[in-house]
Amino acid sequence: MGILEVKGVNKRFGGLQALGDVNLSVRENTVHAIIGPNGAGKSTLLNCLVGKLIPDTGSVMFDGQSVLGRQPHEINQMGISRVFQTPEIFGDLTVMENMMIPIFAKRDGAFRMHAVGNMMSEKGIVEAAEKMLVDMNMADKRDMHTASMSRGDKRRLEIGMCLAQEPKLLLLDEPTAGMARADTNNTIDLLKQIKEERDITIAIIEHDMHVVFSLADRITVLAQGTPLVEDDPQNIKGNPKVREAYLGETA
Amino acid sequence: MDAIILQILNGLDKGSAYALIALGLTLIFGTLGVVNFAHGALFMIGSFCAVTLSKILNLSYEVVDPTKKDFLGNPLKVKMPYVESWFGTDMGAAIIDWSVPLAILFSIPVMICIGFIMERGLIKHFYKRPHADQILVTFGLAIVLQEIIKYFYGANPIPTPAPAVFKGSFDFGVILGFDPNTIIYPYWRLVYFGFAALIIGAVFAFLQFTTFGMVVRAGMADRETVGLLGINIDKRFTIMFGLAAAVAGLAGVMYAPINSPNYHMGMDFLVLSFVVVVVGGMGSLPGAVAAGFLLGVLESFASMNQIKSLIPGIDQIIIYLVAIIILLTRPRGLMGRKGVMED
Amino acid sequence: MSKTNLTRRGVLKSGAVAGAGVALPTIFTASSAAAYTNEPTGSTVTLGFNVPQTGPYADEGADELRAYQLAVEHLNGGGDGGMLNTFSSKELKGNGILGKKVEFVTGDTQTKSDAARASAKSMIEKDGAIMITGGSSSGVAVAVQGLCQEAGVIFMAGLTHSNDTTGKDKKANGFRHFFNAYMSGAALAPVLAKAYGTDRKAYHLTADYTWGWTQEESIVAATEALGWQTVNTVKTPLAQTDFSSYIAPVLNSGADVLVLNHYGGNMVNSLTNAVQFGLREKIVNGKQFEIVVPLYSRLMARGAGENVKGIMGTTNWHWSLQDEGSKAFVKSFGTKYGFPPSQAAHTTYCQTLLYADAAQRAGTFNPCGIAEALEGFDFDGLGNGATTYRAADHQCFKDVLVVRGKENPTSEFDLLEIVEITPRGQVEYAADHPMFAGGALGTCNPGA
Amino acid sequence: MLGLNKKDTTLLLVVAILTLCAPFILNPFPEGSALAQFNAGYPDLMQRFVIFGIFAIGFNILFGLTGYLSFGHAAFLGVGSYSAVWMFKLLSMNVIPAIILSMIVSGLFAVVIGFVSLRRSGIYFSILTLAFAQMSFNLAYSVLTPITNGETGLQLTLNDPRILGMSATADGSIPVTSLFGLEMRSTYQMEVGAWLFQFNAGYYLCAAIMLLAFYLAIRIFRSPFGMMLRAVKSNQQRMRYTGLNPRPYTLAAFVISGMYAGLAGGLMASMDPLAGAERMQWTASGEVVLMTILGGAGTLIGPVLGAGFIKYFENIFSKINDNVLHSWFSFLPDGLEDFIVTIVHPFIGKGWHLTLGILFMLVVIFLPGGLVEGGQRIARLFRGKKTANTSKTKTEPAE
Repeated sequence: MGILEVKGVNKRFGGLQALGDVNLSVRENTVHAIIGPNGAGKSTLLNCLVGKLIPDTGSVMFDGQSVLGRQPHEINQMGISRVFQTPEIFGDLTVMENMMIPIFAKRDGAFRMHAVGNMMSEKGIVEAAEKMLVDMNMADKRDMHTASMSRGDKRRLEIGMCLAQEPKLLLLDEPTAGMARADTNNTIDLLKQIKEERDITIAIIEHDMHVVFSLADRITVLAQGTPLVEDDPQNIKGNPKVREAYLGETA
Repeated sequence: MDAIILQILNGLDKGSAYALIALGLTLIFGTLGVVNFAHGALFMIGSFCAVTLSKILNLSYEVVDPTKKDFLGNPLKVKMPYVESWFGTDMGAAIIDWSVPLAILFSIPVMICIGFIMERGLIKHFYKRPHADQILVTFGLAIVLQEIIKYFYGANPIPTPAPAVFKGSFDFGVILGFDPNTIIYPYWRLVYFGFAALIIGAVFAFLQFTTFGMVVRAGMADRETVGLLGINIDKRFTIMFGLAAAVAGLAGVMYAPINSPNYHMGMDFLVLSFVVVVVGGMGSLPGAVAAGFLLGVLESFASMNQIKSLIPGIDQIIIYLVAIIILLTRPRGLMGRKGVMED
Repeated sequence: MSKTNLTRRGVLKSGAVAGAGVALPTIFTASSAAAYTNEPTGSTVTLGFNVPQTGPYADEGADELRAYQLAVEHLNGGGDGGMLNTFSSKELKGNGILGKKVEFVTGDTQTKSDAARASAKSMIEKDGAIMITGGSSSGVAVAVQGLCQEAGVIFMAGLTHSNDTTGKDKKANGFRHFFNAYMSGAALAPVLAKAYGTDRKAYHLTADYTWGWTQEESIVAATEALGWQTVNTVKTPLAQTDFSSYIAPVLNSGADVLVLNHYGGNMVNSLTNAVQFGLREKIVNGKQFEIVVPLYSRLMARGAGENVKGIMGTTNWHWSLQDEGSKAFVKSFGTKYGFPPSQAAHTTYCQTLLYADAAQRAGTFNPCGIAEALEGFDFDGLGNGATTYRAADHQCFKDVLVVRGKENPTSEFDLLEIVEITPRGQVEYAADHPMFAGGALGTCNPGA
Repeated sequence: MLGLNKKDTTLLLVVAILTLCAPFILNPFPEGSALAQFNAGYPDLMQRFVIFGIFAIGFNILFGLTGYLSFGHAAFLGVGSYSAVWMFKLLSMNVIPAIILSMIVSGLFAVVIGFVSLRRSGIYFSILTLAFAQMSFNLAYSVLTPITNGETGLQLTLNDPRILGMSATADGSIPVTSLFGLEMRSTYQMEVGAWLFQFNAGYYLCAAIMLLAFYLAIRIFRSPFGMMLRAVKSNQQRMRYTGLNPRPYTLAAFVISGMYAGLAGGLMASMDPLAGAERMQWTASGEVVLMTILGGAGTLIGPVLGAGFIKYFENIFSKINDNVLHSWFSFLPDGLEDFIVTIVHPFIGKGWHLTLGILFMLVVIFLPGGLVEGGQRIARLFRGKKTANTSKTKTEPAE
C-alpha cells in the first residue's frame, strides 16, 4: 500500500481524453518518477493530485484519505508540497521571509490572525527558517529580495520552502525545466542529498532523462493519458514499448 | 408591448454610446495593456470638437443695428457670421446648421493627433509600470484636460444642435401597426445608432481584414510572441492609440446634439464605461460591444415606471447590480480571457 | 459655556499682546474677550463668499463672485454705487460697514455639503469671516446654514430653492433671499392655467433628491388646485445624463404637459431630450403638447440653446426688469463685466447689501443684532419690488417672475422674456404651512 | 519600545511629535503677512489632515499590503459617518459611543462587501467594490433619504431624542459633540508675537487616535499577519500550495481597513456632526487611492503624507483668488504685476483642480514610489553612498 494511491482516474477536456484510467501507487520513502512525451497527461495528473483539477471519475487517496474536492491549501496541510515548473516563490519578499511563511503555515494552519506580534520575535520560527537556510546553503542570501536571484537559487529556495513544511510527499513538476546544465546538476545533487538525508517520499514529473535516471527508484511511463508501464529504472531503459512511445521519439 | 419596444430602442441607442466608448477603452487596454482613465476625457474632447467647429463657423463681425437696444440701452451689435457673408446667407446658414456632421471630418485629424501626442509623450513611458500608476497618471491627465476645456469654454453646457433636417422624431409605431405617437424616436438618435454601428463595424473589419489588424489582434492575444517575431509593435501601438482616440472622439462629436457638451461629461461616462468594459471582459472587443448594448437596454428597462414601482430606486443601481451579478457568475465578465488584469 | 467655540481672530488683530514675545496660552472666555465669533476689532471686516468654483455649477459660482466683488466695491464707496442708490434704506454711506472697510475671502463649495462646510469653516476659523454667503444648491445651503448656526455667524444663502431651507431645516442665523419651490408653484400655476387651460394632464419628471421632491410637491399641489390632473410623477437619478428612457413613455401616458423638476445639468439634458423627441410638435387630447420647467436659470438655459423657446417657468429675477433698482444693478454690473448679471448674481449682490445694511442699522456685527435687524425688515429698491424678510422663518417675500423662453433672442443673454410679475401677495403662505413644517428656527447664536 | 524595533520607534516618535506640534508647524507665517494664506494650522484643516490620514493608513493596509485595489472605500467612511450622526441623534453627544458604533457598523458592512468582492481579484475586484459603493451612494442620495437625509446630509436637529443627553441646550441650540464634557470645538489660543496658534480639543482627540491607528498599522506591517498579506500580493498560487488560505487573510485586511475608514468617518462626524452622501461617491473613493499612491503605497508614512498633500491643496489653493495674488505681487511694477497674475490665475482659486492634476502627473512620472521616494532621494543626496548599499539589503518595507 503506497502513501499515494491513484485509482481509475479519468479526466476529459471537452472531446479530449486527457487522462484515461490512470492507476498509480507511490510507495513511502521512494522517489517515483512519472515520465512521458508532451501531451501525455503528466501535468493534468499532477493537477488532479493537488486539488487544482478534479477528475471526472476515480479516486486519489493520500495517506488513507481522499484528496478529491479539497482546496489546494487543504491538500497541502495534509502533507503534500508542490514544486512548480517555473519556481513559484514570493518575489516581493526576502529569502528569510519566504522561508518563514511555510513554517508559519505548518504551525498555525491555513489561517491565523497574528496581527500584533512582531514576526521576527517568533523564536521557534525564525530559528527553523534559519536552519533551513543553512541546510539549503542559502544563509548568505538571507536578506536578499528574491526577485533578483538566479533561477537556480529560486528553485533551491522553493524546494527549501517545501521541505520546511516537512511534507510526507514532495511533488516536483519538471524541476530542471529551462535550466542551464550547471543549475540542473546542482538541483540533482540537492535532490539526491534530500533523498539521502530525509525520510521523504518524492514524486517527480520530468522530461530530462538524465535527471530521472539519476534520482528515481521507480518510474511510471505515461502515454496518451494512460500509464504504459511502471517499473524500476533499469527495466524501463530496456523496455521496447517505452522506447517506441517516448525515448525513440527523442532519440 | 409598445413600451418594451420603445425601451429596447432607447437601450440600443444608449448602448451604442457605451459600446463606442468601451470599444476604444478596450482597444487601448487590449493592445497596450494600459488602463486609460483619460478615455472619458477623449470622448469629451470629441464633443468639444463639435463645439469648436460650430464656434469657428460662427465667427462673426458685428453690425450695429440702431433699431434695437442691448441690455445697457446702447444700440445693439448684431453678429454676422463670416461664413454667411462669404457663401451667401442661405449657404452660410446651411453650413452652420450642418456643423456637427462637418465636425466629424474636423475631429478625426484632431483626435488622432491628440492620441499620438498622448501615447508618445506620456503613455508610452507607462507600459512597464504597475496598473495603479497608469490609473493615477491618466486620471491626472483627465483632470488636466477637462480643466483646460473648462478654462476656455466655461463649466456650463454648450448647446450644439443637430442639423434642422434631423429635428423631430420618427413614428415607428405606425409601421409596426400601433397607434400614432406610441413609439416615436428622434431622428438624430437613429442617426447616432447607425453611426455607432458603422464605426464598430469599421473597427472590426479593420482588425479582421487588414494585415495591420491581424498583427494587432495577435498582439492582443500574445504580446511577447509578436514582439519576438521582430514586428515593430511600438509604431502600431501608437497608431492603435490614435485610432482609439478617434473612435472616442467620433462618439463624442455625434453625441453633442443629444446632450449639450460640458467639461465634466467625460467623468460622467468614465465610471460607466469601465463597468461596461469589465462586464464585457477585459481585453475583449466583442465583449465590450455586447456589454455596452446589454447595459444600455437593461438601464432603459429599469427606468420603466412598472419596474420602478416594483423595486424602488432600481434605476439608480441597475448598472452596478448587473455588473456585480455578472462578475460573480462569470468570473471574467462576458467574454474575458483568463489572466488579464487579475493580479 | 466656559471655553471659546471657534476662533476669534479679530482679537488678535487688535495686537494688544503683540510684541510681548511668548505669551502664555490664553483661554478666552465669553465674557472676557469677544462678544461673538470673529468680532472685528481692526479697521476692516471680512466677509466669506462660499461659491462653487469647480464642478458643474462653476459658472454660476463665478457670476455670484462677480456680484460679490461688485457689492464690496459699492460698499466701500467705489464704482457707481449700484443699487445702494435705489435701496430704500439709506444707512449705508459707501464707507464700508460701520466705518470698517469691507474685505472678503473666497472658498470653493464644489457643490458638495462636505466641501462647502470645510471651506466655510476655514473662512471662519482661519480668515475670521464674520458672515458666510453663497452657494448654488439647497443641499449645500442647508449644510452650511447648520454650520453657521453652530459657529455663530450669519449665513445668507445663495441659490437655494428647496422649501426645506426655510422650512424644516431653517436656522436662526440663516436668511434666504431667493424664492422657493412653493412660490414657484403658486406663481406659475395660474399663468399655466391661463395659457394652457385648466383641463390639462401633467406628467412630472423629478430629480430624485430633496429639492426635486419639494418642487414636485409644490407644483403638483398648485396645478391640481386649478383643475389639472397629474398623470404620473417619475423620479430620475441625479447622475442621469440621458433622459430618453424617461421621456419616451410620456406621449403614450395620455399626458399633454411635461413638467421637468430638474435643475442645472439635469434640466439642460432633460429639456434637450424632450424637445428632441418632438414632444412639442405633438397634439395630445386635442391640445398642443407643452413642456414646463418650473425653475429657470438663465445661465443654464443657455446650455439648452434653442430648446427653451416658448417654455414657461419661474425665476427669481431677470435683468430685463425695468424698475430703478434692477436698471441700476444691470448698469453697474454690465459696465464692469460686459454682460448682464444672472439671477444668482442679483441674489448674492442683494444679500451682501442687506447684510451690510442690517449691521449698519443694528450698530453691531453681532449676529444676533443683525438677525434682529433683518427679521421683519421691509425694504424696496433691490429689484423685486417691496420685499419683506419674514421673522418667523427668515424667508424673503417678494414678487416672483414667470418667464418664457424667448422666440427671437437678440443676443446670447437675451433668452427669457417676462410673462408676468406675480405679485408677492399671491405667493405668500403661512409660516406653519404643511410643506414647511417640521423644523424650528431655534435661537440666534452669537457663538460666544 | 512598545514592541517596535528602533527604526519604527523613531518613525512613530517623529510622527507623534509632528502631530502634537502641528499647530506650530502648520502656521509658520505670521498673521496678516502675505504668506499667511499658506498657513494650515486652523482646527478644521488639521482635523482633516489626521482624519484622512487614518483613512489612508487603513486603505494602505489593504492596498499596500495585499495589492487589492478597492475603488469603493469611501462607502465605509460614509457608513461610519451616518452611524456616528445617528448615535448623536439618538443617544448622546459623547463621541466615544459614536466612534465605536461607526467602527462596528462599517466593519459589518465591510464583511458583507468584502465577502462578495474578494471572490474576484485584480480589476474585477476593483469594479465590484466600485459597484457596491456607487450603489450605496445612489441609494443614500435618493431612496434611503429617511435614513440618510439625502442631498442635504444627515444633520442634528432640536427634535432629536438623545436619550442620554438633551435635545437642546438651555439657550435653545443644538448641543455640541464632546468627550465626557470636553467640547470638541473648544480651542486654546496662544499668541506669540505676530503668530496665533490654535490648540483644538477635537484635533488632539483625532491626533491621539491617529497615532494609535498608526502604531497599530506598524504592528500589523511587522506582524506575521502583515507578512502573509504581503505574500498574498506577491504570489497567491504559492500561498495556496503552502497550505495557506488567502481568502480569510484578504477578508481580514479588508475588514480592518474598512473599520479604519469607518473610524475616520466617525471622527469626521464627531468633529462636525453632518454626514453627506457625497462622502460615498466614487470620486471620494478615488481620492483615498490618490492619497495612498501619491504618498507611497505600501509604505507606512506615505499615505499620511498623501492625505495631507491633497487636503492642503483642496483647502488652501482653492481659496487663493486674484485679490490675494495682486496683494502678493503688489511690489512689482503694475504691468509686470498684472502679467504675473494673469499667468498664475488659471492655476489657483477655481483652477486648483488643474494644479492638482498636473502635480499628480509629475509625481507619478518622476517619483514612482510617491512622496516617500522623493524624501528618500533627498535623504540619499545628503547621506551619499552609504544609503545606496543598505537600501538593497533592507529586510522590511520602507517606512
